[in-house]
Amino acid sequence: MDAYIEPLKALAPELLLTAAALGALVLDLLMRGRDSRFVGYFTLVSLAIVAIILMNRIGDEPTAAFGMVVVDNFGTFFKLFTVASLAVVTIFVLSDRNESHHHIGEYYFLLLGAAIGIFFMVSTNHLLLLMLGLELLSLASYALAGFHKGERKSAEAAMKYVVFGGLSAGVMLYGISLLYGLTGTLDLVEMAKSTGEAMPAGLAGQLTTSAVPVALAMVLVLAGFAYKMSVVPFHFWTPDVYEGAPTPVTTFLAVASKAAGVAALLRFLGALFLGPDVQSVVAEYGASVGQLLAILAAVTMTLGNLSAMRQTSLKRLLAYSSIAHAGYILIGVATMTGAGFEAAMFYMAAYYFMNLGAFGFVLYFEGTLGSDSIEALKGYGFKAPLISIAMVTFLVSLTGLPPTIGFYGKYLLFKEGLDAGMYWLVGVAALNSVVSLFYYFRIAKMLFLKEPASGSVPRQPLFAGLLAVLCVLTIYFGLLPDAIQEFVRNCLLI
Amino acid sequence: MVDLQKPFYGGLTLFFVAMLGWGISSAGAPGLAFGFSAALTLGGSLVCIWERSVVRSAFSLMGTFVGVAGLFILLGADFVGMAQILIYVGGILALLLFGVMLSPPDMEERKLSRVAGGLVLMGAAVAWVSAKVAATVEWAQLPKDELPEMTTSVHDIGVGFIAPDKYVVAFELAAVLLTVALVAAVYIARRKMADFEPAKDIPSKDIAGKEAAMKEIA
Amino acid sequence: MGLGAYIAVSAALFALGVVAIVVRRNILYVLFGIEMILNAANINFVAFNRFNGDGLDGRMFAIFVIILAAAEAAVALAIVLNVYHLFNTTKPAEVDLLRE
Amino acid sequence: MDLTFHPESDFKLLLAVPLIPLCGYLLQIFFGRFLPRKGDWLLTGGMFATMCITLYMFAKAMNHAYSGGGHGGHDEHEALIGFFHESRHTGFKWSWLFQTGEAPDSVRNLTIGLLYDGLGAAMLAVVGVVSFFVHLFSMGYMQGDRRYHIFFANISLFTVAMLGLVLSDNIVFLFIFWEIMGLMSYLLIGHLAQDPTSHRINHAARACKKAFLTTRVGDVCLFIGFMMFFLHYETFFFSELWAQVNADVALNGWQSWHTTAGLFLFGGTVGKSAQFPLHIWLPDAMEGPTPVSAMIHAATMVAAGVFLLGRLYPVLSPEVLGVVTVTGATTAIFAATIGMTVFDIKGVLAYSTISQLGFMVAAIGCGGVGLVAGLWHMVTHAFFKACLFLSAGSVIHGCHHEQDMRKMGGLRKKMPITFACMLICTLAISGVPLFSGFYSKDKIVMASFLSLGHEFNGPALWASIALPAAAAITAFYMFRLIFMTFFGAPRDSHVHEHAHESPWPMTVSLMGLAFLGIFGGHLWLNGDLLGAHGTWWEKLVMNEHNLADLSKMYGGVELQNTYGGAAMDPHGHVAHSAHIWALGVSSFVAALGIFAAWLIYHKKKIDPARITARLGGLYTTVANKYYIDEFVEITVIKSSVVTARFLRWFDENIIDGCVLLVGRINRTLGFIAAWFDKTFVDGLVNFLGTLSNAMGSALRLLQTGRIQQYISFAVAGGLLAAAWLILS
Amino acid sequence: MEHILSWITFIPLIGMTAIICLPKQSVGLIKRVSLVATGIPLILATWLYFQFDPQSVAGGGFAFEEHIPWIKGISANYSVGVDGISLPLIWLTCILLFLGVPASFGIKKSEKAYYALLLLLEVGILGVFISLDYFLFYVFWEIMLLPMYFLIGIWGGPRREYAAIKFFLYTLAGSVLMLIAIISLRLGTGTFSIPEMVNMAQAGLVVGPEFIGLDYSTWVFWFLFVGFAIKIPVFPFHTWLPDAHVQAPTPISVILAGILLKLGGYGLMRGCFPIMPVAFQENAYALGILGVISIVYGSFVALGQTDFKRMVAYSSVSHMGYVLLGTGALTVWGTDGAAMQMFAHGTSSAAMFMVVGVIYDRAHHRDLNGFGGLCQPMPIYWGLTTICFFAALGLPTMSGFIAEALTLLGAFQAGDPRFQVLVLISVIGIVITAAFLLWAIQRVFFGSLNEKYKDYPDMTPREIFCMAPLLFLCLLFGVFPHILLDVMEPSVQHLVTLLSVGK
Repeated sequence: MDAYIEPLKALAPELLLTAAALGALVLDLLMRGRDSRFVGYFTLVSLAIVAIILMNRIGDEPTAAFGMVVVDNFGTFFKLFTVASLAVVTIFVLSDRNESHHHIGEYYFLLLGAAIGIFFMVSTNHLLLLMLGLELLSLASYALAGFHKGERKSAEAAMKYVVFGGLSAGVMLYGISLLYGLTGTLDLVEMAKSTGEAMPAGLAGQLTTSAVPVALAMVLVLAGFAYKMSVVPFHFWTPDVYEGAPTPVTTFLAVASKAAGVAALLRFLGALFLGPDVQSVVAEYGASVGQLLAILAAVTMTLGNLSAMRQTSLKRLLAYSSIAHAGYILIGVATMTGAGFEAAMFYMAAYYFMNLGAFGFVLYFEGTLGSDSIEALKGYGFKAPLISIAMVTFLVSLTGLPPTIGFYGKYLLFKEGLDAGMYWLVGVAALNSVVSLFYYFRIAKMLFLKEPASGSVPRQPLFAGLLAVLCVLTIYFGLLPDAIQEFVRNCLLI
Repeated sequence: MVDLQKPFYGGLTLFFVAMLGWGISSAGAPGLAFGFSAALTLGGSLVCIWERSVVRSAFSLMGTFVGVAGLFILLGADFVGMAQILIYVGGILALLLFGVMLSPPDMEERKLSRVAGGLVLMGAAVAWVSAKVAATVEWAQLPKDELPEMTTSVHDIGVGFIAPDKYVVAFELAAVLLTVALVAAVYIARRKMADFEPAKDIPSKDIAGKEAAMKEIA
Repeated sequence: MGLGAYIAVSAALFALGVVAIVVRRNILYVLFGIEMILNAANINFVAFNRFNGDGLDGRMFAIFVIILAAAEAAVALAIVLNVYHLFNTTKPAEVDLLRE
Repeated sequence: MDLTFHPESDFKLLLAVPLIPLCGYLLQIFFGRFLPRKGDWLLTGGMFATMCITLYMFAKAMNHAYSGGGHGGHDEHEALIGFFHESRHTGFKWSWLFQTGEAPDSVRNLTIGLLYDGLGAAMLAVVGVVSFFVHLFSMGYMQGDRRYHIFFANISLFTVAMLGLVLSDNIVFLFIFWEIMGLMSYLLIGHLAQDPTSHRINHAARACKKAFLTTRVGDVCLFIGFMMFFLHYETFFFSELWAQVNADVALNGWQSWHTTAGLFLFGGTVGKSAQFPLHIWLPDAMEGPTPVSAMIHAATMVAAGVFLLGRLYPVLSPEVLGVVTVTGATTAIFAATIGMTVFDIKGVLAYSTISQLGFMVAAIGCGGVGLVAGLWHMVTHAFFKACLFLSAGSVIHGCHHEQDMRKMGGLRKKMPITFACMLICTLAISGVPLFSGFYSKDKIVMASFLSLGHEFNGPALWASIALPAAAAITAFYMFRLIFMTFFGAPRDSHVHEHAHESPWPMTVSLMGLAFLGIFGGHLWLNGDLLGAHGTWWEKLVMNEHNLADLSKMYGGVELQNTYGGAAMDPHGHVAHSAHIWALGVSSFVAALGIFAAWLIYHKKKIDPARITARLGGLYTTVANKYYIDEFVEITVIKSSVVTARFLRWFDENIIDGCVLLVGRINRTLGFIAAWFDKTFVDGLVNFLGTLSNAMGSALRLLQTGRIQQYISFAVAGGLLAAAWLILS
Repeated sequence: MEHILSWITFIPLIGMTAIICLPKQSVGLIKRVSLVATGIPLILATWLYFQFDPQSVAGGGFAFEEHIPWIKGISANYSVGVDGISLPLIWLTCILLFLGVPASFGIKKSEKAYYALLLLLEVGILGVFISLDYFLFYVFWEIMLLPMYFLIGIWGGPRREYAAIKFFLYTLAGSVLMLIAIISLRLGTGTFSIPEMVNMAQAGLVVGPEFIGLDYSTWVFWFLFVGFAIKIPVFPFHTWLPDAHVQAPTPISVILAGILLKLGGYGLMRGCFPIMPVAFQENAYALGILGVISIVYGSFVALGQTDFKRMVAYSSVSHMGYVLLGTGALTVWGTDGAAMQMFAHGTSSAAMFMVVGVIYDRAHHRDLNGFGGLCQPMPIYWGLTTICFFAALGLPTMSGFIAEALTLLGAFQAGDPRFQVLVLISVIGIVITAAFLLWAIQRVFFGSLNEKYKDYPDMTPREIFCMAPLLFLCLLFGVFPHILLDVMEPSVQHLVTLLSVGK
């Protein structure tokens, strides 16, 4: 039985999460009607334990478990990322004034379930497990998006998400099947290794004869990742779902789910094209995939920013902003270099702080004013100065201005983009930064430049404190990004 | 409007016959079986797309699933084929039909131009890609003579599911996935008044009213 | 029959799935289309597995896909039911509160 | 009294010359209003001290000239000039731009030094004397002014600048003081623009601006001019500049850039000395209080332009001098004609000033003896014109700020001292022999004849015609002024009845200046009535550098005879005949002018209205100052303003609107015009609005809210991506 | 006094923190804290100014240097130091910010936030001037954007939002270009240290790839140039300036005109020209042309204005053109003039905006044609305004004259004789500048008094206190220019040597 028990240690976090998910469900049943908050605290504690386990793992040599699971620092990074965002999302749920707290057990259960999906997604080189993890994440997300099942917007969001997600999953599966047919394996490392001399033909062999079928498979698979990351043209669901879903879920989708997409993409591309013994023809092909990604990046950020400009709903605006940020992240991916991936990962980390903060602000403000329209923000800065200042910091960071972590992230992306010779792409990104200023600062303008309407804002000191902490971290890591960068570098072993 | 029902089914029959003929002519009896399954698969889908009635579409989709199952069996994957029939035909389709029952029949939602346009466009795209691919593609396949015998693999599959170095994790993950799906589906589908906004707050399709109500509350 | 025939069928099914999703104006057809695509992928998996000779990978994958499809169908249907309940329609085109 | 020079110690005295009024100014501006009598005694007293020093120093200069004296050759002249012009190395020296490191020794540094040569000595004395009298006069004239203390402060600072200008040993400092004078002129002309009781408050406001701007045009020319010289010779010091130009010219001859640069330098004179066509500011400058007109716009500041020509004479090429002559002569005749038509008492004097400045400039353009004559006229003119202005001021003061001559008349009895002084100075300006103006003017006419006589040339011909004519007209309109103001029956009984003689500070000043108006000219003569051979004034103002290239203008012939050099007029025939002709012509024209005035305005034999009517359009043209103001208004001011308005429009619309081109491209796509105007006007931000509208509309088409359309787009996009990857 | 530069820079930050901690109601205390937090840096900067030995940096190098490793991941360091070009500007910054505090006493809206942002702004500005590391430079550069945005946007005039976002957008557009250039410099040289980059540039080692068909040095040069030129602002990047100025509250206009514009010029001298000397030489004439266009164009547009503040704003465009002209000439005099112009304009334009502020506080409009005869009720105001305007129009004995004269002389001497033509054109600007300033004086102060304005009080002691020191500095450096020039000269000379590499 050791063959089963021993590798389970490697899966401890996943197991713990599963237990926590079920625990939340059961706990809610037990506590029903009494204190729904307790489930939240339970979730937080579980997440903390998982986080501690994961922390202890950093720096370990990569190990494999059960043939498919790979426990490495790259995965650990994104697991930590997921846990950390989930913790914040949990606090959001706890502080969400729009949440009726009925069925809160299911809420946490689905969130934790999605996290399990992410955990598997980011710690495997096997396409099956990747697919399963992705689907688990998706299924949980669909339900979460529609969690306020009595609200039409929420229901509509869930419907759109599930339709789009189902199609994307199908398309991706079809792509995976083609890849399988072309290389005879489902393991990415195997796929990259296969030389083409022996049977099955292998990636290198396929590319030597014709790149067309590979291209087809590649596009179909990438479409799946692109959908998770909301990259144009697979982004259409994003604004509608973000707007319709409960705000903590939106946060989860915008941060953790997107990060999972990035992680899977990085894993996929890294294993296929940047592995240690990749054939030169494959590496060359990787560069042209990079070109495709660069085009997608440019289109994505441009479209995201331009669309964001006219939004009246803050959530929708942030949805487009998150599309634009997917474009920025793709710069790092498109370089197809280790350093580029590092930059993308760093940007993810930056994105964590600023987007959690921004969505937290949305939640706060939605909860106090009952609307997420930008117009309603008028003069809010004078009523709730602390979180408004924090929000401005997040906006500054989203725009990519010093001294925030968003700037440093963008700096790294630009640098790697330039280093890889993608001048036009960096140029487009730079222009986009300027454009993005326009709508980000429309929010700042509403907050501080408009006269406040009368009335006061109820206080949520703890929640505001959380936002303040995020704000401080945004600046702190903006000025001293070394810690995170070191961390990212250690986690990315390409 | 011209009734295209007859020409469509006529064409479909021709397609069926052609597939069978092609099967027989290229590989004899197994070919016939293949031709039948393939024709069932594609024909089912075509009818599904074509038919106005959701119920009919759903049932024709069953043809597709059965055809696919037949293909699986032809490929020696009888377990998969069985699973296909059980799960799809028994489970998924039942679910879908459950949904179909709930939705009122709407005969006007199909537009011929859209169907034809979609078919033509997708057909063109597939044709183009096929033309690109067919000439050059080299699937990872063994030479004909080296192909292993088709064996029943239920045991192998069972071992594959639980062997520590094979699919055990995926298997467990699938279990989690199903649990999550179950909980999700149940949660969403379960109706309880407490979860819904009071009816008066949502005059049907009147968002403005709803927003006004929200403003009032605020 | 050779591998090519199966792949041709799979490709055609894939295309039909996409067409089903795009051209019909009922949410259920979208779900039908998705199932078609998943089935197309499955044909590929099994066929490739058959013709590349060793291992179970393709077939196992196919089984998991079937499971996935089931789970997805369940969740999707639940959501569709919910939408139907709230909007009194199954036409996605009429469910467009969330838009520009 | 020790009248020998000690450069090492005397520079302190010279430094005190501008510093005394400067200290006075500082005290006055901060504490003036708290002092008894608002501090006028402080500044006047200071000026008295200054005047004493300048006179003492002038005495030293005279002594120096005399002791170097007699007719002589080259050697004495070396001793005569530039007592301190080597001050960069001896005496007073102060590094201005840089003081530490290596920079102070580089050519880029500027040091402050004093240049005190003959010309400077004379000018300094003139400025000192006139300034003192004007201060004194102002104590009476400005009594009761709202901003009395400020007026004194300003006029005092002006004096500082003028004194500084005279003492500057390099052109940059000359320029600096030159500009400060411009500022003070601005403030003083605008003095009444700040007085709510003045009925010409708006005129004064316009006039001061006009004065400053017009002269500033000349100033920048001057700046460019000396920049060009610096570019070639890398020095701003007059002494070095003279020497280097002379050496350069001796070696390479005059080059075209010398002419260009010289013309730019002359531009400074044109502006400051109100030469045609930049003279337009001076008549308007009469909006300033009369003492200001007397000092700044008659005696000192406008003379600074002439002084500048004197300073820079060695660097001016023959072509430049030709232009100088023509400009000067034109100005002289042109302003004189206008002077005949003006009825404002100060206006007559203003045009007369312009005209007289034209005489000086034209004379300097003739070169050689003309230079001597022009500078001499500058000195004599300073005295008599200051006196004339002050007298006019006295009249105006006596008539309660009535300036129109047509309302005066018969004031002779009421204001005898004023009348006497004014008459003396009018005789002087008219060039009546034995009065100071005669000597200088005679020499100017002589210089032009001399120049023409040697060899026929255009500028000299024009000068020879225009200058005597102008002299005649001068005599005419000056006596017209006298007759209209002091003789005849009172035309306006109200004015006449209230007219009174001015208080003592004013009359004392008048008398002092009138005295100089008579004898100022004699003082320079050195007993040689005709001044045929090297008067000491010549020695005073002519230094080796001025003498270095005598052949560049024919006026140099005269001096050539004196000082040797190439023989252009070996026997002195030309010079002799020029002397005789000049004497005759100038006496004659003066008499002619006075006679005509007497005939028309005193005896009333001819009705001026009839002449006016007969002249018709010509008269109108002249009376309207040849429409120069209107011309400038249209060509320069209007066009500037129109340009400015256009550029403003351009800036707000085009530049701002087109920072990003796409905004315009959108425009052509055709949206509603009004909406687009807004886009166009508001530029960038609205451009983004436009862009987001345009793009947003396009993107809106995508984000329909309909999931199936999303999928269609996604499929299409996916196909595109696949196609790209396949095809690439 | 170790770390004196850091102290100068970060004391305002301490002040800001203190203000944030104070309650909103204790306005008096907030003001006092602001005074102290700007006053101490001023004292230190003054001490520093007179402590600084210009000869110590004669051959390059910097004084009061500090080097602390900062972000190891990209080897960016906290390196700061001053030379003769930055030190006067630091001093100027401290002076203007210190005067900006009492000038802001009239502001009655959210004082706490206002003074906190003001102090943050000072940190950003000072940081830019002391940075020797390009990354640090950029961080400070951007830090100052945000406070400025809010200072204009919250406390500005009626169209403040438009102005604020316009300011922000323009500047950000410039800074992203700059960022791209900085990154490619980092990639090309492997360092962020500006002195090292300069040294490498001397050896011709700053090389990199082409972009949009331009060779490396050219495109990097232009990217940097545009980034800084927007700040200067140079025609045609200037249109943010009038709007920002007009809408900004008086003390902010003062700081904007007085210092922020200098950052552009300073950036060019520190971070653009010496790093790309060859591209600089190739494009020097183009820079000169831009400078002259700014001079002439700015003055003409100013002449066409009827809004007092807009006029002053355009005069800034005109005056800052000299910086470009002088530097482009590549002569020591010209560069001296440019450096001096930055200081001179910093004092004179700041004073001019205070002039506008004084009258705006009373009349609540700025229409030049709506005034008249104001010298009667407000003689002190008229006197100070006159000094100020004459300082601006380059009257001798004012620092502006020295700067402009040196610039023009330097440009006239330039090795490229085409510069002489530029100088000849630029003097049109001088005349027009005089014209619009005098015209403004005439319209505002002279003529008959509008009855409405009869009872206007003259300048208050506080207003005089804010303006008089600036005018005093104008005069001081106009009469004793060596106080400033001696400090600048060795560094300027070194800069010119750097720029003339290969010539």
